Amino acid sequence: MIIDFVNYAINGALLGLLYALIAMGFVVIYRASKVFNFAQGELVVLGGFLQWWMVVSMGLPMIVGIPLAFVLAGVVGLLIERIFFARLVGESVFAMVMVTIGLLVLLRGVVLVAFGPQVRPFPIVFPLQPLVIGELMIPTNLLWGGVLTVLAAIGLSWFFNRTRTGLTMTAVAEDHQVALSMGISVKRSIAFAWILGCVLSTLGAVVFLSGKSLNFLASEIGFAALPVALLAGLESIGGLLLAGVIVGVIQGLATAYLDPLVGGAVGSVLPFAIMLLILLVRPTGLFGWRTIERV
Amino acid sequence: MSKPRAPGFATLAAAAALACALAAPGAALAQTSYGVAMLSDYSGPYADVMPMLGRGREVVLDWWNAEVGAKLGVKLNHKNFDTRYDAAQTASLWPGIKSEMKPIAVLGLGGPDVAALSQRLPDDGIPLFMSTAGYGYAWKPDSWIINPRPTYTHEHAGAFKWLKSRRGGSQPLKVGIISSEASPAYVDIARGIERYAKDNPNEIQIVETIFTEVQPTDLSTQVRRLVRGGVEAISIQTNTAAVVATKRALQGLGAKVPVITSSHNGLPASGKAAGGLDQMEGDYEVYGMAIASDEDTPARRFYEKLKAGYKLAAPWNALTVMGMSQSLYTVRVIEHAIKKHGAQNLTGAKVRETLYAEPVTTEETFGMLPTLKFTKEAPFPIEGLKVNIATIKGGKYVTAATNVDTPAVKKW
Amino acid sequence: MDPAGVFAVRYAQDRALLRTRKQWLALAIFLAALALLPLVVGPRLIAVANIMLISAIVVVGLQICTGYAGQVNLGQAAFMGVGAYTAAVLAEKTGLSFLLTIPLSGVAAAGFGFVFGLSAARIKGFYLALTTIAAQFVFHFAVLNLPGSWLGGSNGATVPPATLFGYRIASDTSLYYLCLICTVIMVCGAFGIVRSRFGRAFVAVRDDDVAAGIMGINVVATKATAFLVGAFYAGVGGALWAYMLRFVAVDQFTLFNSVFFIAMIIVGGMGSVVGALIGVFVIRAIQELITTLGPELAASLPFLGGDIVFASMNVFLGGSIALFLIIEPKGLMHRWNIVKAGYRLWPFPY
Amino acid sequence: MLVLNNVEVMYSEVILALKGITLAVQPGTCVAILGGNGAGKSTTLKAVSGTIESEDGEVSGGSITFEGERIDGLDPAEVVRRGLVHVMEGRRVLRHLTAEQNLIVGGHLAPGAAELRRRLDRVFSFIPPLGGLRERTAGYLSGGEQQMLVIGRAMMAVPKIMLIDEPSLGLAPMMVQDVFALLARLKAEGTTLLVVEQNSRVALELADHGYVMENGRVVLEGTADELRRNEDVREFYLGMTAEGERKSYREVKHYRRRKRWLG
Repeated sequence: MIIDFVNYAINGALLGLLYALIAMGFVVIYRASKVFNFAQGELVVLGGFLQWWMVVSMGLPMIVGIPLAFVLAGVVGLLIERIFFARLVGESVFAMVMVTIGLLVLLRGVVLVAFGPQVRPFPIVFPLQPLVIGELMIPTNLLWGGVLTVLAAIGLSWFFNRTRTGLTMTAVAEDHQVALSMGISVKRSIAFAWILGCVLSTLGAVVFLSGKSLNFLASEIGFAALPVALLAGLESIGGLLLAGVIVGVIQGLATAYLDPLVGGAVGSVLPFAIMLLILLVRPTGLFGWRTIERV
Repeated sequence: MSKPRAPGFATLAAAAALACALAAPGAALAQTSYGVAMLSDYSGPYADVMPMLGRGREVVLDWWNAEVGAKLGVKLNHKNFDTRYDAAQTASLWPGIKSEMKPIAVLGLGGPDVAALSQRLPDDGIPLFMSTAGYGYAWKPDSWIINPRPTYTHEHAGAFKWLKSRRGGSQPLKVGIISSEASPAYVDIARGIERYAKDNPNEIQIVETIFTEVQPTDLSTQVRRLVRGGVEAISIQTNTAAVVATKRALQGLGAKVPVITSSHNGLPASGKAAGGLDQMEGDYEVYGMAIASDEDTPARRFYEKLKAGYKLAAPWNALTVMGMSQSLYTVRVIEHAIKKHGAQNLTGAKVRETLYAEPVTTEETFGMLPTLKFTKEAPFPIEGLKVNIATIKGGKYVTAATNVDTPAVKKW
Repeated sequence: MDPAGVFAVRYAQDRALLRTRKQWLALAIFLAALALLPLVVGPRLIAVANIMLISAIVVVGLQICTGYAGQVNLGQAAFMGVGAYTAAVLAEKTGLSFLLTIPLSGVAAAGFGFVFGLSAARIKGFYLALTTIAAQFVFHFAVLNLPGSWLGGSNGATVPPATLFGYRIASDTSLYYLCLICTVIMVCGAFGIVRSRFGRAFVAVRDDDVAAGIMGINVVATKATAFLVGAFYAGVGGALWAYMLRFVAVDQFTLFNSVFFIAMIIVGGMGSVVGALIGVFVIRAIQELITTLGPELAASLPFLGGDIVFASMNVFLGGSIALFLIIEPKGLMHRWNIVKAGYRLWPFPY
Repeated sequence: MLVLNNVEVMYSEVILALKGITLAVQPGTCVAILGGNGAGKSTTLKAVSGTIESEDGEVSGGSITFEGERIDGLDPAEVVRRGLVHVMEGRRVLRHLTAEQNLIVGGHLAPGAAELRRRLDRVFSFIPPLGGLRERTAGYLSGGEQQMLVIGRAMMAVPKIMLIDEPSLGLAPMMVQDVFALLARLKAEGTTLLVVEQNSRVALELADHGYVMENGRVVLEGTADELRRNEDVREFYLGMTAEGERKSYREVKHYRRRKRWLG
């Protein structure tokens, strides 16, 4: 049925936008420090648990608890920078990336100790009732998520390309020394990037988990969002939207039409296959910065 | 310049330190005491259920030592080994477990234990007693891995049959499956049900098998496809996250289709994750063990007894029942072996032989398990298989049916 | 740095790994100690040693690919899986001897790794590193969805024990010797590779691939070779793994395992074969200590509850990896070299 | 006034790169530091701007004062705030940003958006070629354009003194003329300049005063005229004999070898 096809495509696109939102966390940190954060999925889980803690465990009303969780997430970002990255200024990017791998193991443990391995209910932030337009049925959390993603992308694009603070962050990523010579505080920039990354992950957790359940395994979304980040190119925030939609639609259609044929989860590997193919054609993604080599 | 000489000493020194640390435990065994090793996962993916399951296991062993073993002159020493649900960890622990405890039985937890030990147990002569249902891949004759429950496929086939008879009519029951490729075990369960549907077209018809992630984002389109296809039940044997996501999709669609879960993602656990037991109204959980509902049953009374007399701290739920029943049928088999071969010189092989020689009756397990008649054809009893079904009625967790026959399922 | 009074008078001497008689003696003692280990320690430690030896092969391969050639590789566990499945299928279906299946498994994994390495022709930097994650997903999907008769699908594959002249290599001690011999061969090979033309090309490409290209090094071929070599090691490790467990399933080779392999080279030190061995030893030892001490701790500190104790172990492990990076970013090997140099020079500062 | 008094710089706590440099820059003038590769010219600038920290170096002796206050050991950001901006060697534009974005980064400390806009307009009117390049990606500009851009970027901070490292490096002779013409106008406008240059001829045309460095020390100083007239400088930095002829390469090399000894 053609209407189904449209529905799968729309829902796929919205799912892709959720991936784009998660991937935005990667991009923000990358754009400000050239560090690819492998622990992004764990940050999503942490953001989710902070909200669970505030709203379900502490019993705060959502209107208070969720903003509070965002503040806490920002504090976590700051702590990560202070504890790990502040000491690594001047070390190679490679070392910093390796730290994020250590962080992945560490954060998983922290979540287990602080919140336990139990499956927890996540607050119902968006109405459970899907939006029904004729035959089309659109999940509300993804719809709102899509809107939030687009808004966040516009906001961050503007921030990075137009505002002084955003541009100085880019300057830090490009060249620590030049940034220093112009009086930019490298540490503050990187701290801000991590705070932003943590807050975005928490936002991603709201959309991802609203009304569902949560435990540490939810971190897998970090890797699911990876093809979107790479497809867009690691620097492009606007590009994430398009890449998200491409990946999401293909995944949505594959899950609907290919999975039953094959009898397996084609939808989950296809994004990686597309990513590989596109990277072979355009090595820095669709919108990533081409490397300008200086010899 | 790297010089291999250097780490040599470092390695040796550290190895010595490690050796000291590892050699500490393991007191001399009394003549009439035997070891029962328990493989646990306190820091891996099942860390959330382990405290309940683990307490259930331990307390039953304590109870047996005090009330049964004392009379027989046998004490069963038990000890937990944390495998992190990781085959590599189990493999590295195993030789130490063997030499340290000289176990006559091992209580296993899941797939990685099976993977790491299935080829070794026959050589070592130690049976591995599981608490989970069986898998297609472990369905081999002459096994040293024992399941007290049939395969997950058997259990759900029993539920399908029961649902069909309640519905009446001769049309096959339309079933949807939600599974995941995250673990091969999940895939195995789905393949088993598909095979059963193929062999029994009059019993069930599978509308679709949906593969999703361990933490699904949104299942509304997939579930709508199932609902449109006219499903009468949705079988989910992966995890609670999938159950919650499916329930949300069903609620969004306003569709009332019962979800059938298993012991590890059952109604109380899924209800808790969904924000309340009432969320699971009309859904089912199915397995071949006692249901941990509020009704007064022999199993419940046994639990209360252990709670009062043996400091059983775990709550009355399916996971505690899983741990308790696992220990119970294991100690009963050992008990039979002692009665048959005497308290001295008991071995794992003798325990295993007794398992096939003498059934463990449901009375012996306080109704926690049905009467188990093992044969060498399969790692689980293939005759007289019964399952119990629980549901949520008026927001309350109640038993819907007990001793439901499971149909014959062909090996897949 | 050499001890005082030792000078290289020939080129061969300067290139030699072991320069003094003492060093030869120490190595011989070390190898002899390894060979006699099963006579001294209990079976538990032998099993731990087996896993360490297998990890050592896999991680030395990763060290060549990541530490020497600078190609971050998050697919090492998948490459190991390819090796394990190859060994399983060859041993079960063709009955080939392990003497053949182990190298063939390495070759199969190397082929799989080479495919990902080839994408270096176009993809650079992090993009290349991240495509190796795709290897993990492709492997997982392929095993589960290829016809079950090929690789066993969700059933996994059983492996007959390795046999040599009718002797079953199934006990932990016999497996230990198999693993030990393979590890010694592979580690010697690694020293050979990193000191060869290839090794120098790896380092050049790692440090500056543009400059390396200008110097006439075929950068793409070098990167692809690095993946090929790394994956070959993983494949050999995987084959040994298959012979040890005698049952392989797709969930034994996860992305998280790959992360841990990287953690091992981080802790040991990047760009050093011995560092890789130290990293394997330290991390595996910590893991085993945790597993051993965990139940004891939980028993002696009941107020904490078992779940807290065990979960804290993850924090401890992750924290120590992160700490290593902050305090000792060059790895344990670096610290050792400093200590060693200090010892030789003592009491002079330099 | 910027004063360096007997400054020593140590890298990685072992390599002594500056062995006691003393120099002064009067407000409104241009001072040139001349010398060969590895003489310590760039290190001197980095020590002043504080960026030496990021290369694991430190000012290990002496003092640097600006307008009477110590600035050695200060955070680079604080140094910029006090009105010293460092234009690094090698035209380090932010390659992936546009020319205008590069300028905005340079003016990030401007109080308020209006002030930033005003500064932008000033740069565009001061360096007209940049006006046409606003939206161009900086990495793809020509060498001369990039050099203009980094000078413009430094102007965005409205510095009292600009430290410029090798502005002529790798530029075509025509472009060198343009860049130095721009610096001359900057100086005329009142910005103090401290220029490090290997191209002594152009540098001394612009400078009022000059220092010659060798091996981490100042070996010669004087007004630009004095230096231009100095035999040694003519021979070895301007490459001419007293008669105004070029010396042969061999002779220069010979002298260099002799000169090392002096340092």
